[in-house]
Amino acid sequence: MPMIKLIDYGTPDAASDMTVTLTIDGREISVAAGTSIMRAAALAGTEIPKLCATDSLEAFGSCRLCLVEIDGRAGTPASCTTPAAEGMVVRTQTETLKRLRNGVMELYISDHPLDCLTCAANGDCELQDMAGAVGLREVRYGYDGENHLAEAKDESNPYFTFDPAKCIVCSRCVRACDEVQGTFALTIAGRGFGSKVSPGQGQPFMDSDCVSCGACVQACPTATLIEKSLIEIGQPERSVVTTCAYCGVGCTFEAQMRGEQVVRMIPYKDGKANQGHSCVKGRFAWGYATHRERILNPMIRDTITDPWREVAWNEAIAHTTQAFKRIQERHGRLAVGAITSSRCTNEETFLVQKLVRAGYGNNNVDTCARVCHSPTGYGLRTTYGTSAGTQDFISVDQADVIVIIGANPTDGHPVFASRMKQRLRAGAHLIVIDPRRIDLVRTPHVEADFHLPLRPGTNVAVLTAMAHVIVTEDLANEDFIRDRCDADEFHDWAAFVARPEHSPEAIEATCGVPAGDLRAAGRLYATGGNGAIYYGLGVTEHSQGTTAVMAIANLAMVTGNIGREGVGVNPLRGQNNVQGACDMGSFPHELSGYRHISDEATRSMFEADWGVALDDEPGLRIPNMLDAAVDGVFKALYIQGEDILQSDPNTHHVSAGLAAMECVVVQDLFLNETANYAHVFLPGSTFLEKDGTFTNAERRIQRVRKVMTPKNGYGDWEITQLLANAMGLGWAYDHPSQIMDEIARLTPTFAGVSFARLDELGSIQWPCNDAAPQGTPVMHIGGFARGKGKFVVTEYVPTDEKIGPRFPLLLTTGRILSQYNVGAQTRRTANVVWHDQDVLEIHPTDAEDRGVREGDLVRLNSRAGEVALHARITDRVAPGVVYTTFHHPDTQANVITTDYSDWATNCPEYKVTAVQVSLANGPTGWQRRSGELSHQSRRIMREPAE
Amino acid sequence: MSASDEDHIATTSDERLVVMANQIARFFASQPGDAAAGVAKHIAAYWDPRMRAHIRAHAAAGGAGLDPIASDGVAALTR
Amino acid sequence: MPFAHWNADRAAAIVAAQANREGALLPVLHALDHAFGHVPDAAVPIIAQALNLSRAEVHGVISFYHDFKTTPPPPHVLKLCRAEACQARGGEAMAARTLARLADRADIAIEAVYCLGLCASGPAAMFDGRLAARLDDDRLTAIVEAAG
Amino acid sequence: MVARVYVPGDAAAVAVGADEVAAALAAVAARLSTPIEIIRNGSRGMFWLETLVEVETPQGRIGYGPIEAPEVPDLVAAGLFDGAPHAKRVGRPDEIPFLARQTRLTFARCGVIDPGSLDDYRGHGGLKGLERARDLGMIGILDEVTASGLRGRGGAGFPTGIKWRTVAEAVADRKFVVCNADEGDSGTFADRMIMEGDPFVLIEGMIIAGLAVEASYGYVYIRSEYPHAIAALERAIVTAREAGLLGAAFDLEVRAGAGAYVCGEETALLDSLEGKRGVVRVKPPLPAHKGLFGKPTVVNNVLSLAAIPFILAEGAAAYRTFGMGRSRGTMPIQLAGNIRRGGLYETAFGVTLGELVEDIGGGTWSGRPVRAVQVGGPLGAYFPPSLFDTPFDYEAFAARDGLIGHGGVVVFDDSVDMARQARFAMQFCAVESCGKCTPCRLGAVRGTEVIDKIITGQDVAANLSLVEDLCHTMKLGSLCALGGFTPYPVMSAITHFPEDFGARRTMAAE
Repeated sequence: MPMIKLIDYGTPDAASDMTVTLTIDGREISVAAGTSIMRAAALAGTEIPKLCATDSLEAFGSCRLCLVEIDGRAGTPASCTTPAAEGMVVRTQTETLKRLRNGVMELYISDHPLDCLTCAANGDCELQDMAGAVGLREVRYGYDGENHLAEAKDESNPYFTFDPAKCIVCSRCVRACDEVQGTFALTIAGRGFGSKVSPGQGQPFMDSDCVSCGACVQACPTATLIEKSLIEIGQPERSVVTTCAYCGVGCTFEAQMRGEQVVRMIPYKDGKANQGHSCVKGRFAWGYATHRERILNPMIRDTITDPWREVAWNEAIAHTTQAFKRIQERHGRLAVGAITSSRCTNEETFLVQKLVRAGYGNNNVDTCARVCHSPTGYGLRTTYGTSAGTQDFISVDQADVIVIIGANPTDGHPVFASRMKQRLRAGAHLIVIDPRRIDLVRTPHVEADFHLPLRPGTNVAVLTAMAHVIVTEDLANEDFIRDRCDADEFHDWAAFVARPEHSPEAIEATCGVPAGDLRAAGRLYATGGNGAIYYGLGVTEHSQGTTAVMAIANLAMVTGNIGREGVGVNPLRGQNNVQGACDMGSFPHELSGYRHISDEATRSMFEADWGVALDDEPGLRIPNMLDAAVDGVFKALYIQGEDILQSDPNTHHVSAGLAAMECVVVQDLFLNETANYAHVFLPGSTFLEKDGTFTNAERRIQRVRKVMTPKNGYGDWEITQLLANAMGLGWAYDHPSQIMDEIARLTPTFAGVSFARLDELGSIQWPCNDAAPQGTPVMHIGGFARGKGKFVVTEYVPTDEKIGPRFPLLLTTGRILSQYNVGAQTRRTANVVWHDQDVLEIHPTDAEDRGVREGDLVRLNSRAGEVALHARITDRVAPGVVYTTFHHPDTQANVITTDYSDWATNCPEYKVTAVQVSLANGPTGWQRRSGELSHQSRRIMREPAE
Repeated sequence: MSASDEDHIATTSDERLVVMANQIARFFASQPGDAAAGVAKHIAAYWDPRMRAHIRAHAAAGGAGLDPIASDGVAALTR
Repeated sequence: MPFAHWNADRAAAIVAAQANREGALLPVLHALDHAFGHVPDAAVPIIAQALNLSRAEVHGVISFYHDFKTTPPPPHVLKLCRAEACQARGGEAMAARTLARLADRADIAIEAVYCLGLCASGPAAMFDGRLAARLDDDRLTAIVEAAG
Repeated sequence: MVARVYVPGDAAAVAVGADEVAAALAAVAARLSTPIEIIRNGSRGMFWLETLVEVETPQGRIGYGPIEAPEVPDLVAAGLFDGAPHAKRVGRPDEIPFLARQTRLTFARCGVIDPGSLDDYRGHGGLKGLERARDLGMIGILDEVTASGLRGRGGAGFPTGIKWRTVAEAVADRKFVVCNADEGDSGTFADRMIMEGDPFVLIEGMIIAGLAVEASYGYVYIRSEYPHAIAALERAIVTAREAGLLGAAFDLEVRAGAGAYVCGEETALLDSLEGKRGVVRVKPPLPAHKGLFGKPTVVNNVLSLAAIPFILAEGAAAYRTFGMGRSRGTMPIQLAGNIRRGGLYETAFGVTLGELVEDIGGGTWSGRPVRAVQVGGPLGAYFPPSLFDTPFDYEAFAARDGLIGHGGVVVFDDSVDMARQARFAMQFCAVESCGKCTPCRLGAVRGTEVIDKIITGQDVAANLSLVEDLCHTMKLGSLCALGGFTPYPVMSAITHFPEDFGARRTMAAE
């Protein structure tokens, strides 16, 4: 596997249907109108020298290396900024140009260190390449003139260095930060010869607004901004394209390797989800894969108070299998189950549910999507017929009004947020519906038209009020409704939303949002052109999560904002493979492709393929498993790649459930919090160590490619296969591609998917079958998957979790950019420098009432439990609302959350908990005990070496 | 695991099932058509047999706490 | 004109008064400079917040323009025109002598300016905002001395 | 009868004591209980006569100059208020040959009227152009301006009519008219004079431009080194708004620069107006298509816009009668530097450089021989007297590796060291470079260093050749005129004055 080499065309693709034909160095080429001469030349195979141009950024025209001569035109225009024109005759190599380019390079090198041989970028430096390309042989200015060689390095960022002595002031970093990432953390300060790249106000990177997305490093043509890992390890020798294992955006990366060592992860320009962009997690936070705390050997223990004992794989597998068999013999077939992972591949997930259904003989399988997007599946399936978002990410480029509800894209889905910001800067309108003032409400060059800071738990009321405005002000898209939706259901719904009690004026008191804003937001969404709704867990993680999803679906239908580019209903998935885990039949009631287990035809197809009879009854969902465990009837659980103790609500209840089981098997990279209650620990593999596929939030199936040997010995799919075969299932998968073939065979929406096809197309958005051989970027074009779109009446039913004298504040939770989920991975990287603890955001008024000052340790308690954490006083949250993240096990926000859940799916109500805040003098009893338990559970007895 | 110094929720599984059934009932109550049938269909599709057995048993024992529509829905369960 | 001491609240009010203009940054910076005689680093976050710009952008702009200083100016500022028309009338020699003569005057900042538009009446200068042309050493000294 | 006395409020007059003169006049008149009205007019542009005091008499306005405040009591005693004879009496200003020989179209009112009085402006033919423009309508205006042959007076000489038509044809929700009043070239002051002496002509020109392209708003970007001009124009805008000339349909505001020569480049100016670093943009897109805030924008120099009212009032034909070749109309030329009669000289294109310097300007102020003349500001070439036959015309100057730029003519006597001037050109470029493009950002500093080596006699031949290569790189490679034209003064100095570049030293060494 050599290094992948992508052509840099110098300027972005010009989107035009018209073509022009020009001649470059005697060769004729036809290109889209608006294409730069530089890009046209690159398309024709001629590389014009360049330094400030790169095809991820708009042409800038500053380096002056790419000048060309054009017949009939005076001077030497820059090829990057001059569009190709019909009949143009361009020369890229003439004596004048050679002299000119030589002159420019001579100037560059007169202010550049002459340390190529010891420079980390040696061999991968565009300045070096260009000096060669123009044939520079001598710098006649000498090296004693004014220069920048004594400028100090900035090593403040943990992942990259900034060495201004090597800077050629091409502004690529600044432009990348502005155009691609949209943070505007960098500038050129000063002017003329004194111009220099400056983070923030001339500060170190870490003191600036930099979010460490890596776009500047990616854009830098020299060693000025360069990964510390590259400096340490040296230039890579091979590279492999793979998919990030963090969030639901699904960025494609080129893993650049030196031997078995990752040198760096480079965002892949041809990646459809990220288009060459990245965030601090995917780009830099992969060091957990080799973290010293990673567990590489299987371990078992008899009780959870024992230390762990390292064992061989065969012993661990046999031990587990015996325990499960014993438990099923003693407590019945239904006493065991499994949890699939939204972080593992589709193939791995598919195998776990297959193990449960075919091996354990029940349907007790669930996935962590239960606790995040299960309402999305239910709600969108009910209304539209498909349990998935309707658009691809790039669709946002066509959106005119963007509505964000209960999502914080700049933290949760940063790479997509950057794309969204590009569109917002280009003029799209923005409505943010969120209790907290997320960054997108107002961030440089982006400002929401409306921020509706609703009281947590009132999404449905707000969405219905917006629908009321649309229906009562005659803003409904009648043509769309007539052609595409069920008329009776529409009329029932329209009559429902039109009732006076759903008017913004009536709802105002409930949701706390001024009626005028509700009306204006409803009008804007209905009349502002293409309206696209993006939502996250702030919609789903409520007792009315499913109702809210359906309310969103209603809004999109009533305005006709569905079935084309630029519109749609877009769930932003939390983890890398939430969509995939759901698709793969991880839910206890359905097989892959969202087909109910009771459906005879589907079941029999699986039975025939697998050669076993399947239970036709739905199995247990995660909370039900825990309830059943507490009841003493559910005894063994195989958990692949999840940390339910930390991630699931009402930690006390989770721990009680786990503690009640006889055999808890945790398969993970690290001894996580759930493993404190485990009897078997199976070391898992990272995404770098296995083949497979992830499916991102836009239904895009992408390849995960093995770049190194699994340090634990097996990919996760192999471990599941070992367990299955110990159960006597006789599986014989040699490669995950065979698993995908099986999925395709058994799942109509995946019928056209195979590894070969993925390699060929790069990625595929399901459905992919004979009807859509290239996949389906945008769904419901021309008609809904279910036929007619279904309007659903969305009565607002307030949660039973209510504030009162004891718990007068509402806690809502979220995530932060640098950390991921329970932090298992990110906490084991340098990302902790950005967020080393979870803090409680509290409004100044509420803080003052309680005598809380910035940074104080406070006690946060609810009916469910209490934790202590530090306070941050901010008006990002409204009075009466507090907010925290759940990335750190020592603060365990989920000790606080309750076991209230969505009516339809049991998705927990993480986002609304009545709490009280008071000053604390130390950690709570629970925090102390769980800390002790974790400590105890990290004891490992190693076999003496033979 | 003891948590005696903390006042956290301690509901039994049956209590939870009643809460869940009532939540489902409150949704279907607002829908056009037969609410009880909707409840029954939903529970049949998503609850495992043991949970269904428990709620039926609870209903049979007087159905303490069950909303009328939830009760009707449970009664309409065929399995 | 004496400048006010830096005051964040007053600065915020000055910024707010200009913030709704299109492309407000230069007017904002001029207004701050007018009030405080300089635009300190502490002003940057205030401006950035009000105009919805990043701190880096504001810093980049301040550092680009010669007019904006980040530290308080001395009581007097003498801007000597150093451009060609004044050079042609002995401006450079006069500037050199002036710089030498006033070298120990900490209360006067002497800056180069490139053209004050008085090119037929050089050498020219601006002292504390007032123009002077047809200068020679005596006239320049008189102007500076008059200010104390 | 109240005596009307004119004391210029123009910055160049104020800089030589006009305020003090006005105050002294008021004080003396008060002491004598003579009722006078002092009008702070603009300057006539005869700066050697400033402060030029004029008194209205039955014989017309009689001038006295140059006057300093201490002379005032004497002058008054001698009968200044009646236009009585005095050693400083210069007679009717418009009969002074310097003024009498001019063709003042744009500057017709400058120095004559009260720049603060719209009535005075109207009384001297102001607003006739606007009236006719309103009658002609958009297409008519465009045709008229195109037919006049007016070319941009900022330096590039682009036909104004074509630029306007491009903006007029662009489709957008908003369009702008931007006046480039960032007059940074040393040796130029015409923009400043108009803004201080006849601001309404600029306002009228901008309103007409707005009509022609359907723009709703205009900005005048004035360099901060021109506080008087900023104040004068701001006052005039308020007056025009009160009179209903400006308002809902088209309004104007002044924006001050902040010390950046490069903002005189139109795209850098637009970025500066947008509140950004004044960095040069690439073209395309042209400002006419995508200018201020991304909208189609007319960017014109003060003199171009100030020429418009005449063209509209008197017709294109009246304007294009003047001039030569493709350079039509008049050019307000500014005579500056070491010159006896420095000032504003508006004349038809075609006058030769020699006529301007020797005849009109009267040779050097120092009385020494003229050695070099820099035409067109810091980016213009240095011409030796041997090229004094060059006619003032865009093409004629270009043919001799020069440019007329904004019409500034800076005269140097024989004490000038042309190597120092070449070095200054590079240094100025280094000081004022925006820093975007490499040839300018790095080249200007290296150029200064290399010329320093030449001045100190190091490897003169090799370094001269390096300067020549560098100038090639800067000229062809720079993004804008700052870096691109800096080679003009440098190479013209080397070409025309080789003896100042170590040639003597080299010969002495031989």
